[in-house]
Amino acid sequence: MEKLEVKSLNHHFGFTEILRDINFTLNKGQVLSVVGPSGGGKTTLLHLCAGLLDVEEGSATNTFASSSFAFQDARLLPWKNVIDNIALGLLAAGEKKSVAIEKSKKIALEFGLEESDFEKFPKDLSGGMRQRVSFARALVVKPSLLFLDEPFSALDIGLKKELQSILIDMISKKEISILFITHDLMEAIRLSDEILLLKADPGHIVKKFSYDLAQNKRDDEYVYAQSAKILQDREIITTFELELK
Amino acid sequence: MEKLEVKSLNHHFGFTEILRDINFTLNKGQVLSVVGPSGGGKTTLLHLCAGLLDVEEGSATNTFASSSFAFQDARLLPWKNVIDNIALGLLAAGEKKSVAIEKSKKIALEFGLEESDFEKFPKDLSGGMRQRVSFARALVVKPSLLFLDEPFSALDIGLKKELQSILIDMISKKEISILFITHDLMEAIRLSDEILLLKADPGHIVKKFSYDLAQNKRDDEYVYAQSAKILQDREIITTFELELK
Amino acid sequence: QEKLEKIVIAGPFASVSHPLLHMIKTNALKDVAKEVEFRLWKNPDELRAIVIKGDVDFVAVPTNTAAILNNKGVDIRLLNVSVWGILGMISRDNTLKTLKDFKGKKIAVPFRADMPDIVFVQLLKKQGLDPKKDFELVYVSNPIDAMQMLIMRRIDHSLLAEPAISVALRKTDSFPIKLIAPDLYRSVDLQEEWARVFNTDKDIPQAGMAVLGRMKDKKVISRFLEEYDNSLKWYMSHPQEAGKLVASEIDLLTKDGVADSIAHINLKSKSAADVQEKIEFFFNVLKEEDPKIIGGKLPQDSFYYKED
Amino acid sequence: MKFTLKILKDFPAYLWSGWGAIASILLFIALWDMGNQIYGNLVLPSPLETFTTLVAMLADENVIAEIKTTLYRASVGFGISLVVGTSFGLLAGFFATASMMSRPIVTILVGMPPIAWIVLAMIWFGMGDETVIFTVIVASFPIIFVGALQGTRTLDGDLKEMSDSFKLPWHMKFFDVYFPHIFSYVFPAWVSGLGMAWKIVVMAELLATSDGIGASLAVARSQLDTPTALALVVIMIGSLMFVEYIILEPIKREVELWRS
Amino acid sequence: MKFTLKILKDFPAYLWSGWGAIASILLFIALWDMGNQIYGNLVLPSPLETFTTLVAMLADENVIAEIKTTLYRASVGFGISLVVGTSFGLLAGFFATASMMSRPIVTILVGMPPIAWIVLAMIWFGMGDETVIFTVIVASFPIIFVGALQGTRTLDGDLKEMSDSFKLPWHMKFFDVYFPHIFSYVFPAWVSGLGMAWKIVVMAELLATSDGIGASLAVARSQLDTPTALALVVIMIGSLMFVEYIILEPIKREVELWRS
Ligand SMILES: Nc1ncnc2c1ncn2[C@@H]1O[C@H](COP(=O)(O)OP(=O)(O)OP(=O)(O)O)[C@@H](O)[C@H]1O
Ligand SMILES: Nc1ncnc2c1ncn2[C@@H]1O[C@H](COP(=O)(O)OP(=O)(O)OP(=O)(O)O)[C@@H](O)[C@H]1O
Ligand SMILES: [Mg+2]
Ligand SMILES: [Mg+2]
Repeated sequence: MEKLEVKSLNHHFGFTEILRDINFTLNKGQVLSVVGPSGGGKTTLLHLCAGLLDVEEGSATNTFASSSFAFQDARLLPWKNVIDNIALGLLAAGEKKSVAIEKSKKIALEFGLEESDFEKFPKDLSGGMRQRVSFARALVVKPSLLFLDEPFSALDIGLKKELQSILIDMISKKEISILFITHDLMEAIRLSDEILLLKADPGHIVKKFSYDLAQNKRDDEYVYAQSAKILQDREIITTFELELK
Repeated sequence: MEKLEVKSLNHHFGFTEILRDINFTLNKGQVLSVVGPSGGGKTTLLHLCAGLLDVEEGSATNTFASSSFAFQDARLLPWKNVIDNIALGLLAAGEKKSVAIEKSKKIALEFGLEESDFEKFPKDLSGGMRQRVSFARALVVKPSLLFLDEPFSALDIGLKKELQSILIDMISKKEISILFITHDLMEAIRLSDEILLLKADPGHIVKKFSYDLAQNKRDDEYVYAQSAKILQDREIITTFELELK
Repeated sequence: QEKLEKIVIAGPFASVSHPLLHMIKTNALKDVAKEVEFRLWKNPDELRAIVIKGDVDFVAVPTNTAAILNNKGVDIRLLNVSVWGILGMISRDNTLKTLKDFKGKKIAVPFRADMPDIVFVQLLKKQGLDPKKDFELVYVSNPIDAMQMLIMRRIDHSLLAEPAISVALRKTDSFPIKLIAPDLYRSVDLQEEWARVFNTDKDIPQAGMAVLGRMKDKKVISRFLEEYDNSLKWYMSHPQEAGKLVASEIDLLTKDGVADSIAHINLKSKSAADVQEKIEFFFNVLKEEDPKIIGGKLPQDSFYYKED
Repeated sequence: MKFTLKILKDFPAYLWSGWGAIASILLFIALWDMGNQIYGNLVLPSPLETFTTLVAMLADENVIAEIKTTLYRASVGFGISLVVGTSFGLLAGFFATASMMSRPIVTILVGMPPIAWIVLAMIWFGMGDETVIFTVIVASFPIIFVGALQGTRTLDGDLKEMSDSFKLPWHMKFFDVYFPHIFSYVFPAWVSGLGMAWKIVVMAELLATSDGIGASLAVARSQLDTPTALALVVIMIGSLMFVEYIILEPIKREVELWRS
Repeated sequence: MKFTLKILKDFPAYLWSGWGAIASILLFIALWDMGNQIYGNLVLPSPLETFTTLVAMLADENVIAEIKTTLYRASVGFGISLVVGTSFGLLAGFFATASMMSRPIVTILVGMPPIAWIVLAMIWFGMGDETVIFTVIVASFPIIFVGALQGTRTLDGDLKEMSDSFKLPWHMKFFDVYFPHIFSYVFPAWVSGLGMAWKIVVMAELLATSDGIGASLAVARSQLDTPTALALVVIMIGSLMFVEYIILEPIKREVELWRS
């Protein structure tokens, strides 16, 4: 079965230890969130899992058939317009040009972009639009594993909800598995089967929270209740240094 | 008295109308938030107010003694390390080099950066760290007017709280006035005296919400209650297209 | 006897090559070769390339250059010397009669460290003059620059070789803005100075024909020399036609310039072996100034081609 | 196709924007005329005389043949430099070892005066097109190489990572991700290399052949025929301007549209 | 100061990384030796003979004086090109009109063969340093200009906006915001321009003066003294390598530290 298995993963940048002894498994159809303080090593962990950084110690074995990555910063090609940027992954996967453009236009509309934005170059987009293009580029290839690095941070509450429901829809159809980084605990609770809490200096997993209710069954009530609960957790409080305030 | 006064401001990019008939006044010591959908023109509005874009129709008169801008994307100088990036505004204002470095180090620590990060170049920073450097660079010059374009979007909940309380502290001492863009309504409610709701296509102000309680008196209860209330508002619901879900 | 497929002769655009053009035009060697080709070399680089590639039979060269090549191990032998005097001074002042009269003057000298320069310097030294102190020598890279400087009045005197002298005189005289163009005069003839200073005749063995290793056939060589003599005679006696012929083949020269120059050049074909002594005397004078100008040492006797 | 159409469409606007350029060319000609009045015809013929000579020359098919010869040599030489210089520069940029190994060779090429090459080239190729072309390549190749190398060296690591994450095949990686960045470095290098090629072709012809603009220039010089010499220089400058403004610049405008 | 110390500190590591470079230089010398065996001494003296000649020449103070003369001319010419080319390039980049006006003039400079300049320069300056320096400037200026222009044209608008928002004074704007970007464009142009200057100084000396390496090269050439000629070429290449690897490259490494 397709899965991503991370075993006793360590990582250094230069002489600084960034990650220590990370272990987890992401099975097909699951959503795994990573939460933790800024600079804790979440992005680094994702890059390691996606094979964008070389694993030095331990292992990260990815047996998913296909994967794609939505980066924390949008990383659009400045010389390509919105549609061409979205179509990039499709073309790389060997899709015919016209089909790729068609699919890209469709997903762009779904993501709240307008016809008039299609020809714009990234420099003429708003921050949130850039993020949506980047997200759409990753989703349009229908990967079986999706890496998401704070994909909603620049979006307004309406769009956030809409995109989340698109994801939830795919999750409930077991079409996709997601490794997800977020700073928003409610977001994590709404989407994940499991949440990993990554504490900093060096990044290590201090706790895992599991949620069994199917994502499309989770209503606002459930999310509020769970997040109130999680905010009482000692590990959460010390990791985010919440008590001081 | 120092103030920022925007009168019947319109703006176009090419033939697309982006902003239509914007009017508001920001008085000394006030915090004004702008919320609205992604791509609605919030960043454009801020740029116009800060004089970074030329006003074509209407007027935006800024009589504040000094101002600084924290951009939505960090816009750090890639060839300068963290401290030199933060010190940029201070040096521009004529501060002595050693003093500027001193002040920059102090604020960097306050913003949750560590000694070991000081010498790093932006490419070696995490997303949240970059955002903090950019924010610190704007705040360290102690401007009387601060433009903030989603300064907390990449920060974890702990940092967010900490930086907000720094701001609230300054606000209650009447040291600073802020024009603030955010997607997080709770954040807006916690910090603002007034919230402008900017509806898109073209961007125009549909409603203003005022909050009279002093910022340092607002506890979580208050913020939750107010945000529950605001989420019931018809204009909010239609602007963010919330009802569909 | 069988005819050769092709004879290739290379030469510079100077006077020494001009009889060759006549030879080719009149097809003088048709009894020994089906075809005769002339190849122009414009600078030492081209000469080197031609000699090394080895697809040439005869070259027209300055005698000292032939000596250098010979000393560097190239199979080259001097056949004859045909140019015995082309050097002269050109000046804006027609009262200067000997090199001594130029003392203290600014003189343009093309071909630095080349044969004309060395002859000039030696002539000065032998008269007890110091080229560095008594004159202001301005080295220029080629005769054209010297002519330019003369015409632009940046300089009043220059060492030049024929046919450049004639070309320069023509050019300035015929120029439409004659009023501001200076009048130039043919001044001291270096050959006469040579005769006076070294107490000999006016002959300086400056250039001639040489044969390269590829050409082994003695009969062809002697035919070649014969015809070269004939063409040289024609060249000297038909200046106008010669000018036209040369200008049509070598477009760097003008027909009037060439025609004018013939009267001022000391031309006569002498077998190299016959004048070995004169050549060696000349080489010794050169060597005194800079041995490198003849390749370090006098060439061996085999350098002077002998007909048997 | 669409690309070509677009270039053609933008063309009039581009020409229109050329008034400033024309003004400064006229200024230059005025200065030249002043120079003529100061130094006289023999040194610097008047623009009028030069252009009259030029017109007469352009009617002469021998001259046209010489120009064609030179154009051919310059284009072939520059074309090869462009292709080889760009590709080697890219290779050197992508592989650190290639860079280490090739840079000193390039420095040697840069530092070696063409005169040092010409003898070897003449021996290898004779006194014809190939020698000139070879000299042109040797002279303009390093400029283009250095530009391409720098373009490759300054690639954005983030975009590289992104293209890795989408497993772009190499041709997409190259054309969609690397090229537009490298272009902004290699393009000015092409322009400089073109200028260099254009200058060296004439010099090499002057030294090593008996045809082409360079040889004509040598003839005009030795006959002190300055109007012809200047007319030849005008031809050179004119063709270079043509190539630069009518061919290279519009291409650049189109490729760099995203910047504006 | 701190800057200098850092450069010195990184120096050994930098030298160490030069093995590949040395290997390829050795390879080049091996090829050269093969060439010698094929073509003989007259065309291509052996490396050994050349270096022996070189050593003998370097002991001769006349030769040293010639080298110094050439070095002086090249440095002054290149220095002026560097300053003027960079500043005019920047101006042209910052002001669209300046660009419009100056580019055709630059194209004229590029397209005009040095021979055409040398005559004018000889009239203006006589046969000395100035003529050579002028020719060097005219030849290497455009390369640097084009590089600086491109660097200025590709500046990041977002960073410009940022520096406006902090009201950076012009010198900070220039050195802290613009320069590091422009540097990455102008540096390779400097390298190419240096190579050009180095080549042209020798050519101009060959044509227009009686001293310097170029003039010595002319003498060696007319005397068919190939070992001396090649030794002079080796001196040229050696000095260029020295400047490039011992001066320019470490500076570049330091300035571009933030990339790696
Ligand atoms: N290329 C690099 N070289 C050196 N250090 C790096 C590099 N990239 C990241 N780091 C360091 O690694 C640490 C973790 O960075 P990472 O980007 O993984 O954090 P993160 O958890 O994603 O934070 P954020 O939530 O702010 O995005 C940081 O201290 C950062 O400075
Ligand atoms: N330079 C530009 N040229 C043309 N259109 C532009 C330019 N900059 C922004 N726009 C357009 O203006 C609109 C508003 O952009 P703006 O950045 O102000 O949005 P925003 O409200 O800040 O959105 P977000 O919350 O996503 O940051 C968008 O449709 C965008 O495409
Ligand atoms: Mg991150
Ligand atoms: Mg925005």
